[in-house]
Formats: sequence, structure tokens, C-alpha cells
Amino acid sequence: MKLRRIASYGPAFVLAFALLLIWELYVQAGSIDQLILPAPSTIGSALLDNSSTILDHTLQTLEETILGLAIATVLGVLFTILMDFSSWIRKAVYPLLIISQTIPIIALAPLLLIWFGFGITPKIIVVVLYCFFPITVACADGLLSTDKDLYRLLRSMDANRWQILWMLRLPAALPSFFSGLRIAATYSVTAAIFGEFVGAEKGLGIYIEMATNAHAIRLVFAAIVVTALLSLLLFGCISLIEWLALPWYHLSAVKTLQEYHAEKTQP
Amino acid sequence: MKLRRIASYGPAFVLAFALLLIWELYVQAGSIDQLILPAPSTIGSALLDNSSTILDHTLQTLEETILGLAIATVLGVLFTILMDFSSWIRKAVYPLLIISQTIPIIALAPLLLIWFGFGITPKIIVVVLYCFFPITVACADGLLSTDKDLYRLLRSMDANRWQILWMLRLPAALPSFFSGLRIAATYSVTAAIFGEFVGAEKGLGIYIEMATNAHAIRLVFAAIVVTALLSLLLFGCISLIEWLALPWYHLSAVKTLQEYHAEKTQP
Amino acid sequence: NTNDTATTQTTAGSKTSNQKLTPFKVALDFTPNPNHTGIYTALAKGWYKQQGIDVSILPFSQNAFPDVLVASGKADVGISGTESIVLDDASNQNVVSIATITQHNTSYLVTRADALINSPKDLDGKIYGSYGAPYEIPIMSKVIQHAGGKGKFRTITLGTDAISALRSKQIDFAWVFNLDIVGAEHQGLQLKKFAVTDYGVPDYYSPTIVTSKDEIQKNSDLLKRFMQATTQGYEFAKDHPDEAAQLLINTAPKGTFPDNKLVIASQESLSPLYTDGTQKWGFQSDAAWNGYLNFILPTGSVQDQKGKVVEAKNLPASALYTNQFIQ
Amino acid sequence: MQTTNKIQAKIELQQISKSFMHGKKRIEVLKPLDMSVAPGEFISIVGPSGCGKSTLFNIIAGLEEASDGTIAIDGEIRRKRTGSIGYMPQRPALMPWRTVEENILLGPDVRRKPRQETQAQARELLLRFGLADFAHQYPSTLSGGMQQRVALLRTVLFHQEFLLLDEPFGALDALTRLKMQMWLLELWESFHSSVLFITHDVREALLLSDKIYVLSMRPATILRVVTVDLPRPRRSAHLAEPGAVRLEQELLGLLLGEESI
Amino acid sequence: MQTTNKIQAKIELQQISKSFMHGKKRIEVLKPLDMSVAPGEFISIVGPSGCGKSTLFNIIAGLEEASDGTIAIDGEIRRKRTGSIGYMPQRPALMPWRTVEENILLGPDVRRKPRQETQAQARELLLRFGLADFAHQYPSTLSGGMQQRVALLRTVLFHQEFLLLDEPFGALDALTRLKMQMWLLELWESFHSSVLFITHDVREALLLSDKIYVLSMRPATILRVVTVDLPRPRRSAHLAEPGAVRLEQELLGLLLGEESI
Ligand SMILES: Nc1ncnc2c1ncn2[C@@H]1O[C@H](COP(=O)(O)OP(=O)(O)OP(=O)(O)O)[C@@H](O)[C@H]1O
Ligand SMILES: Nc1ncnc2c1ncn2[C@@H]1O[C@H](COP(=O)(O)OP(=O)(O)OP(=O)(O)O)[C@@H](O)[C@H]1O
Ligand SMILES: [Mg+2]
Ligand SMILES: [Mg+2]
Repeated sequence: MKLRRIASYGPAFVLAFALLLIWELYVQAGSIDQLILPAPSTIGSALLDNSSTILDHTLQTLEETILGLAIATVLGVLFTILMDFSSWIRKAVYPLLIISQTIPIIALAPLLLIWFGFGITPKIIVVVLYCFFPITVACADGLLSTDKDLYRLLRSMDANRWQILWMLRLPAALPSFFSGLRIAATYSVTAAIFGEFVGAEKGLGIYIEMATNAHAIRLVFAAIVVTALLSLLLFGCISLIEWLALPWYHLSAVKTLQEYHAEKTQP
Repeated sequence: MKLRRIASYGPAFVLAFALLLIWELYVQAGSIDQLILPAPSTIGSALLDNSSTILDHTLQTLEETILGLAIATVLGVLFTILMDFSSWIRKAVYPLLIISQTIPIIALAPLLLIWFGFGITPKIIVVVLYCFFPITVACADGLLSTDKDLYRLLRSMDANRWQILWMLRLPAALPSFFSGLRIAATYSVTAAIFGEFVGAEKGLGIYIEMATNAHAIRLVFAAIVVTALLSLLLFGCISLIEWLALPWYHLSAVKTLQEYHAEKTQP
Repeated sequence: NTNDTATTQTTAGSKTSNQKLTPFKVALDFTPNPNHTGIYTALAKGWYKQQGIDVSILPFSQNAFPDVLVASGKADVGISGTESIVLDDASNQNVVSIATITQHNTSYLVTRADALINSPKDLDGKIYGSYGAPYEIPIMSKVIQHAGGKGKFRTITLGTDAISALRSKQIDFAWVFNLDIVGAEHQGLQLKKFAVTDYGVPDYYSPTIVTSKDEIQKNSDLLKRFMQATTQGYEFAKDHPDEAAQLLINTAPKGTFPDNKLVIASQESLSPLYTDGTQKWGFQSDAAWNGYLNFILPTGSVQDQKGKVVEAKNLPASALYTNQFIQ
Repeated sequence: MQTTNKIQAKIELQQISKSFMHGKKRIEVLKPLDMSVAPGEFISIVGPSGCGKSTLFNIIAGLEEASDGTIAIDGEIRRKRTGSIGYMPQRPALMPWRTVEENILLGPDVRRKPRQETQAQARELLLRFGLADFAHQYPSTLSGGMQQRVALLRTVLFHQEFLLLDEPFGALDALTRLKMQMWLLELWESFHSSVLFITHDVREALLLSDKIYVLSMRPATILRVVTVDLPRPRRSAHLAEPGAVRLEQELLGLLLGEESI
Repeated sequence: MQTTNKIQAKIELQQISKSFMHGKKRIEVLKPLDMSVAPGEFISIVGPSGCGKSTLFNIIAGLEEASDGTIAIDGEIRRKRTGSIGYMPQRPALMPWRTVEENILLGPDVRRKPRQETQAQARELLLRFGLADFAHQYPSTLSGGMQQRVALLRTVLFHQEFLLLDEPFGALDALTRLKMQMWLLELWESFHSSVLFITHDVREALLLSDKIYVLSMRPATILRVVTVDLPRPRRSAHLAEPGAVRLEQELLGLLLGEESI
């Protein structure tokens, strides 16, 4: 069963492998300077040679990512609920949230450093800042999509607004929420790396920076590979949690067209 | 009617004004160096004094943003449909899409320079890269939420998979799609600015960089104000388009808790 | 049980020695490199401790200038450069240079070795890869004009480093430190280099060690002790480049230097430049400062907080540096 | 006062009217209309499809504002009526993320009653109406009639005193329907409930009600109020009595005669 | 071959059975079951709620795989049956983003017929069934019965030859129901349609069908197949004939006697 699950990702591996091969050949053929785009094999061996250092930096980044993402999730949901509370608050707060997404790190960094120093806090703030927004937007849109019949039913029972939120609108918004969370999770690792650019002693961002400044492009790419793997991992975790958390949803929703096809041609 | 609409944004203005006031007082009280965080009044006058230069840079950025966002939308929807086509493709492509989101500009920039030079192309590519993903994720999740009854109805009519996609699943996914588009639109301006860091002659990103290096923080913040306004504008446009495009959706979905409250206490 | 006592002892031991040490923060202008060797050497050799200072080197921030950290009191000293200090002063940021790391300017206009360029005058109409700083264009123009060109070229502002843009042949010339050239050549990118000081640009100091006026007022003694150890460090690095490079490698955060050979090569190229034999390490002259001010201010590229061009009379060199900490 | 006034109506509608906007067009659904339900009375409402029966229920339940008119509960004019009425909507409206049992326990959950109190009762009802096997299923796997039963049980577990039931047995077969009808009557008697009951089945109306309101086509007015004089407790057999047959014919005549669509 | 074999069934079910997994528990819904519909035959299916009627329709329509058994259409065993059957599901399943008229025109849209061809027909039907005012409304503003009518019109505009109708008149009042029944019979005659019709109303089954299949409680088996010998064209009055009354009693007896819930 489990083997089968993994085997079903075969195509992903085949495609990834094919792309890596093309890339390798492209670089090996000398079409591009290895100092601009190193070959996968170069990256791979760089990764292996420096694995313990990279691991050390990775753990730091992972910690920032997970803490940041967790806080962003809580904050995103809180914002959603807050904005849902009244359209006044919504109209007042939403623009501010949007604006918060447009502040470049270059303006924020000195402030963060001065207010919070070089510890883990500013990195977490950056992750939160980058990740709460997709959660808020998706979750807020999810809340708006509540089924009217169910809503009226609860109103007829004189459920108060919190009960309606808790019993109806939040559960109904969960699929949207997970959508947003998936987007946020994908961004979170990159956000942590960004946060490290603000100033840090350790972390993949610092590693990338050091490698760039030392013109060790293969190590930059090695770190990117790790970043990509972390992002994939987080994305996968979120999808798994969704699968476990929403059994009812998978019952009442249609899967991909593929499934439709499978159903049609089933033996 | 229109006046009322605008008036309903009163709270937003009040809140924004209050925050600006606090900020102004905080800075004027000398709690923070104006070279780290300039006062709103300073930013405002800097913006006015340099308005023609900034406008020039803004138009460049706006062009990149809009082109990029448009392409990202098309691409995002195409990816969604492609992934929906078969779970094989999905499993193969999704991880690649996620990985695409983790490539830092620092590694990408030299490649983009080599392949596309300093024209508008690399900026558009960066915008597309940053914006297609939320659209794809939200839209793909939207496609999965199709109502099973409707799906069966169409199957009973022997609708082919494209018809099911076109007549049922895409319309049903539109609210999710707009959710993703809203997130993407918010990011698009920042993405264009990022794209300009790859190397450009003009644009808000370049302006910010030059201002930073000239230690003219007030100009950095002036540019950020413009960025924020552009993002708000795009977000608003998307929301408006959604409102116009989905009349049925607003009929069958519940609005905010506020509305519930309003309904309950209506005279 | 034995373990237990051992730990207690060490903590107790370090505590007592810590109590005497004054914490001191240093903000770098870049990831650790041979410009910083003296500081790392002093750190590694324990010379700061000897002075009763507990030096910690702040992580490099891509997004916050050391000037800002120093001015806001988040760092005691930082690494900066003449160009930046002048801009700081113009915008009322109180930053003072207290030592120059190299006695002479080590920046170069570079082109690819395989480009058909023999003199900067050939660069008219070519593409310059800029960092986006306001003083770059006057300096590059000066170099080209000095070589007989018009000094008109196209400017592309890069977010990435100029070397990789040169490598990808997207720009024609850039302005870099000698260290960058050593790095590029180490990786097989041959460059043609033109020292800007050979082309009419005054020989000003970059990089330098900076602090704030407040710090000088309040912690003059501390700064003196810091500079004493630092001088010791740079003197050592000047005399023992390989050993100092090794100390830099060992002391800097793990992973800073993927290629030790490059560090040693860079250090060997830089060590001789720390002093020129005529002055003590770190000494700054009025002439160098005025040279830059007299060059840059007339170009109008230095503006104050209101956006007004700063004139020479408002910006005396004496306000920008001090030699009071040079022994 | 409360003690003496025995004939005070449980609910009293006065001059209730309602119209909807369809784009720019106003559609009048309910013409000013009076209706009153005595405590413990069982009233059925029959009328053409689309005439406004569900709308009327929504108004009574407090989910929709009447365009005009007032509603008094227990003699008191009340703007807020939610919570004091057990309302079963026309569509089952089950929550897809709650199992059948959890759906039935929605009312107690809203009332913040600990589940244990009602769980036993819920289980018993599920068993009685053939749903015990499905207690822990999600509603999307239920048949139409099963969903309807779940919705009814949910309503009754929320509130028994005053019930608004919108075609509660529409999707049930004869036997299940009969069982449910009998159970409803039992409930009605033991709780002395007041019931308003929409149905399209005249025989069902006759079997259950004290009075039947016949509505006209849209805009709805009350065509006739028929009092059903059959003895209680009712049995299906009562419907074969001449009086009942005559009533049935009369009602059908009204409904079929009225040009409704 | 095609020309001579006149008694070949329109559809023929052989040993169709079905079970669902509820978690780890297997629930048997249909016991192996045979059924056949002759061309132009009108067959009703009655049976307890939750016995598997809708499931049977889903299987016939090709939406659900039978656990076992084969289905032949026009004498040919067909795995793919979608498209050749007009299927009206139990729940209206209207698309919220299509107006009423657009919902009705869904079938022609799927068939890629230009809308003009059917639009006139759609408008006429909407008018006839009191929905003309609502043609350009979204379905969420319709009453339950109106939605049901829309769903039926949609089905019939898609395919008239072979119809599967799952409680199509459940939410309709007597008059509207009668009108729709008569119209359905008209349609059936003029298109010589084969119809399978689920209902809980025995009188309705008697009024419309040639044969009535009575199903047992879950797992469903065929309890009885009753042939209705009333003359065509049928009128409500026929139901009062002694034969009809006897049949009704018999069917009710079967349904009520069968311990279904
Ligand atoms: N998708 C499904 N998964 C699991 N069980 C199902 C599913 N669909 C139907 N069932 C079960 O199959 C049985 C028959 O359901 P079906 O809808 O066919 O009943 P029905 O005869 O149409 O009843 P009704 O008259 O109430 O509509 C029910 O017990 C139901 O719970
Ligand atoms: N939210 C709404 N917006 C606009 N029109 C509405 C709305 N709700 C109901 N209507 C209209 O009001 C009328 C009455 O609807 P209602 O649901 O009350 O009918 P009904 O008597 O319950 O019919 P049925 O027996 O078919 O359920 C219909 O014409 C319907 O289109
Ligand atoms: Mg109704
Ligand atoms: Mg059914």
C-alpha cells in the first residue's frame, strides 16, 4: 500500500530526472558558464561535501520557518475572524494588510534590527509577515462562501455569531484555509531565508549569502536544493494534514478529471 | 450611491490617519532616528518634491506588473488545467511548481541576465514566477471542490472532460480563482520591484536601490508608499472584477457576520 | 558527578573573566573577508580580551548599513567607507571614521580581459553595471574623461554583484575592489583593471572603521583599547598574511569560506596594502578626505535630507574623521 | 394575566406581506395575511408550488423580514423570534462535516447542553427510524429520504414546543411516512406542541391537523381555512370516513380549481 | 435483425447487485436483481426509503459501477451508458451560475446544439409551467417545487427516448403535479419514450405506469411486479375504478406490510 503510494510518484521522479539530465547536458556541453549555472552533478557533490555545514544552517532555518508559519497561521485566522466581525473593521484593516505585503525588506531590516536585534525574532517576524497574508485572504474568502441554507438553519436556532462562525463558517472555510496555508507553506522557507538576510549568524540565507560573496555558486545552488526540499516537505505535510482533517470534504468533492476518466474506464 | 460607497470606506481612512498620526508623533518625539524611519510628513513632502521622477519610475514598474500579472493569470490557469488533466501530470508537475517558488532571485538574476538581458522580459518573468503560483494552487483547489451532484449530472449527459471542466468545474472554481488572483495581485508590484533588482535602468526597484545607497531613506519610503498604493489599486480592481463576474455567487453566499448582525437588528 | 563539577567550574571560571570584560559590538560591511582580517586576528589571539573587551562581531546584514547600526547605537564600531560617511554626514547621520583599513584606495574599473577595450576612453556608450550609489557615475565619468573619453555611458543598476554580470557579458564595465578581482581571477575570469586613482580620482579611504560621535564622547577609553588590539591585529596580518588568513578562516562563522585557497590568495594581495610604510596602520590624512570632498561635492551627487545639494563649506573634512585612536 | 388567558394564541400573524425584488422588478409573494395558531394546535398549510409557503415560514422563524405586518408569540409582539421555534427547512441542510448523529445533536450543541444528555435520546431515535447503522456516516452517503429524516430529528431535538415543518415527509415512502407521522403526533401530544406543517399531500394534512389553511397561487392569500373534525388519536382508517372523504374532495377541489400555475 | 425483433427490451438488467463500503463495513444495497423495460413502456418503482432506488438509477445511468451484473440497452450489453439516457436526479442539481433558462438548456449545450433551436421550446415550457417570469433568475431564488420543475424540464430537453426520473414530482402541489403528470404522459406517448419512474405515491404510480416494481427494504430485492391494466389515455378518474382501488390497496399493503425501517 505504502509502496504503491510512493510508486505513484514515479512520474514526478521521471520528469525531475529528465529535467536534471537536460540541465546536466546543457551545462556539460558548455552552453553556459558553470559559475553562473552549475551542473546538477556539481551541485550534488557540493551538497555532499558540505553536508554537515549545510545541515547545521538548515536546522536553524527550519526552526524559524516552522515557528513563523505557526504564528502566521494563528495570526492569519485571527485577522480573518477580526475582519469578519464587522465590515467596518474589514474595510479598515484589509488595506493595511495589503500594504503590509508591499514593504520591502530593505526598509524593514534596519527597523527590525533596531527593535529586535539579531536573534531569531526578526526572522520569525519576516516569515509571519510573508505568510499570514495568503492565509488571511483565502480564509476570508472561504468564510464568505458559507452555504446560505445552513446559515439560516443556525440562525433559526438563534446561534450567536460566534457559534455560527465556529460551527458553520470556519468548517466550511477549511478547504480554502488549507489552500492559503499551502501557498504560505511554500513561501515560508524562502521567507525565513529573506529574514536571515536582515542579519543572522546561521541559517541557509546566511549560507547563501556567504557562498555568493565567496563566488561559490555551486554552494548557492546546493543551498537552494535544500530550500526546495524543505518547501516540498512543508507543502506535503500541509496536504497530508488537510487530507486527515477533512474526511468529509473528500467524500463530497470530486477529484481530478483523471479520476473521472478512471471511473469511466474502470474494468 | 457612489458617494455612499466611498463614505463606507471612512473607517479605513480614520484608522489609516490614526496610524499615521501615531507614527508621526513617535518619530517627532525622537523615539527613532529619522534616518531609519522618517516621519509621514517627511515622506509626504519627499514624495511631492520628487513626484515627476517617481512617476517616471512608477510607470515603468506598472507596465511590468500588469504584463506580468496578466501572463501569470493565463499561465496559472493553464497549469491548473494541465495538472487537472491527469493525476500523473499533477504528481509530476506540482513539485516542480513548488520548487519554482523557492529559487531566490540571487541565483536567478545572473541567468536571467544572460538569457534575456536588461529589457523588460526578465522583470516580467520574475513577476510571472512570483504570481502564477497562488493562482495555480487556489484554482486547483477550487477545481477539486466541485459539487458531486452537478458532476454526476453532467456525466449522465455524457459531457466530455473538457465540457465538465468548462461548464462545471471552472465556474465552480471561480471564487477560489479570484482568491488566488487577489493574493497574486498583491504580490505583483513587489515582484516587479524584485525583478528590477536583476538589473534595470528604470523602475521603482531601481529608485529604491538608488535612494538607499544615497542614504535618502525618505525617498525609499516615498517609493514604498507608491508601491503600496499600486498594490491596493490592483487588489481593488481584482475585487471589483470578481464582483461583476460572479453575480450568482453573491446571491448564494453569505456575507460577513456584520451582515448577519445588520439583518438581525434591521429596523 | 565528576562531569558536573567540571561544568560548574568552567562556567564559574568564564563568569569571573566575563565580569571584567566590556561587551563591544562590531558591524561588518560584508560577509567576513580580508578587509576584516585584523579584527578577526585580534579576536583569535585574545588581544581584545587582554584589553578587557568582549568583542562580538554582528552578523552581516544585507539590508542595513553598518553606519545605521553605529549611529543608532546598536553597534560600537562598524566598517564603512569614505563615500558612505560623506553621505551620512550630508543626511545628519553622526558617523565618524576612526581608522582606515588600507592606506590607499584599492578600487578598480574593470572590463573583461577579452573585451576590445584598451583604455577607459573606449567605454563611452558602453554599459556600466552600477550598485545604484550616487557617487558611482561621477567617479566612472572621471575615469573615462581622464583617459580622454566623454564620460557618457549607459547605466544599469544591478541587484546582484557586478562580477557575475561581467561574467555573463551583460555589462561592459564595473567598479570593484581588488579583492573581487582576485576572486574573479581565481575562478578563471580574466579582467582588465584600471585603478581609479590612476585616472584622476583622488586616493580616498575605503574601507574604514567608523563609530559615532556619541560613542567617542561616552566610551573614548573603550574605543582606544579596541583600536589598540585592532591595530595589533592588522599589523600582525600585514606581516603574516598566511597565518592571519588561517585565523580569519578559523574564527569566522563556519561555512563563510568555501575555498580556503582563495582567502589566502586574497589575503596575500591585501596585506601589503594595510599600510604604505609611511604611516601607522589606520592613520588618515586631511588631504585624502579633502581630496574626495573636493572631487565629489561639485558633482552635486551628495544631497542633504531636504534633497538640496551639499556644498563644500558645509561639510568640513575634520568632522568626518579623527586620528585620536591611532597609536 | 398569564394564568387566565387560556385562549391566547401561541403565534399570531397580522397583515404579514412580503415581496422580493427580482432585479428591478418587484414580485409580490405574500398579500397581507392573518394567521393564528393556538397553543397545542396542529395546523397544515397547503398551496400551489411557489406561492410563498416557505417564505412565510422563513418570516415566522425570523429569518426573513416581512415587508409589512407584525407577529406576536404568546400574545407579545416579537421582532426576534429565532431560537424559540423548531424550524425544519424544505431542504435537509445537513452539515457535511458532521456525522449523522452530530447533525442531529446540532440543536443541543447550539444550546450548549452537554451532549450526554441528548445523545441517548438521539441514538434511540436513530434506531427507531432505521438510521442506527448510519449514525457515524457523513450525510453525503445517505439517501434523500434518510437525509430528510435526519433533518426532522434534528429539528425536534432542538425544540418541541413550537414546530415549523416544511414538507418534512415529502421524500418518504408510505410506511416510513406513516411511522413518522404517528411519531410526530405522539410527540405533539406529549409536548402539547403547536405545529405549522407544510405539505402537498391533502390526506396527510387531514390525518394530522386540527385546521388546514389553503393558500392561493402567488401572491398568496388564504383561500379557505378548513377545520378537521376527525377524532383523536387519528388513524389512517379515519380518512375513509365519509366526512373525511368529503373534506378531501373539497380541499382537492380548491387546490385543483385554483388556477395556480 | 434490428427490424424483426420487436419485443427486444429497451433496457435489460441482469443480476445487478451493489454494495457500499462504510468505512470497513460492507453495506449490501442491491441484491442480484433483474429488470427489463420494453420500448415505450412506463415503469414505476416504489420501495422503502433508503432501499437503493436512487442507487439503481445511478447504476443504470452509468454513474456508478454495479458490484456485479450486466446491463443491456437495445439488446446490446453496454458498459458506457451515459448520454443515451435522460436522468433526473433526486436533488434538482441546478447550476448556481446559470439562470433558469440556461439551466434548462444545459443538455443542448452539452450536445453542442445551437441554442436557438431549443430556446423557443424551452421558453414555451417555462411559460406552460409558470416559470416564465423566472427565466432569467438564478436558481437560488426559486422555491423547492420550482427547482424541481426546472430539473425535469432540463432532463426532457436533453433526452426524451429513455428517461430515468427520480421522484420528479415529490415537491409539487396537487394541481401542478397533475399538470406535469399529464404533460409527461403526452411526451411519453408522442416520443414513444421508455420511462423508469421512482415515486413514493402509489396513486401516482398507478396513474402513470404500465408496470410497477415494488422493492423490499435494503438490501433491495423485487417483492412484486404489478401490471396496471387501466386504459390509456389515463385520467385521475380511472383511479376511482374498483380495479384501480384494489391495486392501490394491494400495493399499499405490500409497502406497509414490508418491515422496512
Ligand atoms: N456514495 C455512497 N456511499 C455509501 N453509501 C451510499 C452511497 N450512496 C448511497 N448509499 C447507501 O445506499 C443505500 C441506498 O441509497 P439510495 O439513495 O439508493 O436510497 P433510495 O432508495 O433512493 O432512498 P430514498 O427513497 O430515501 O431516496 C442507503 O443506505 C445509502 O446510505
Ligand atoms: N431569496 C429570494 N429572492 C427572490 N425571490 C425569492 C426568494 N425566495 C423566494 N423567492 C420567490 O418567492 C416565491 C415563493 O417562494 P417559496 O419558496 O416561498 O414558495 P413555496 O410556496 O415554498 O413553494 P414550494 O411548494 O415549491 O416549495 C417564489 O416565486 C420564489 O421565486
Ligand atoms: Mg417551499
Ligand atoms: Mg433516492
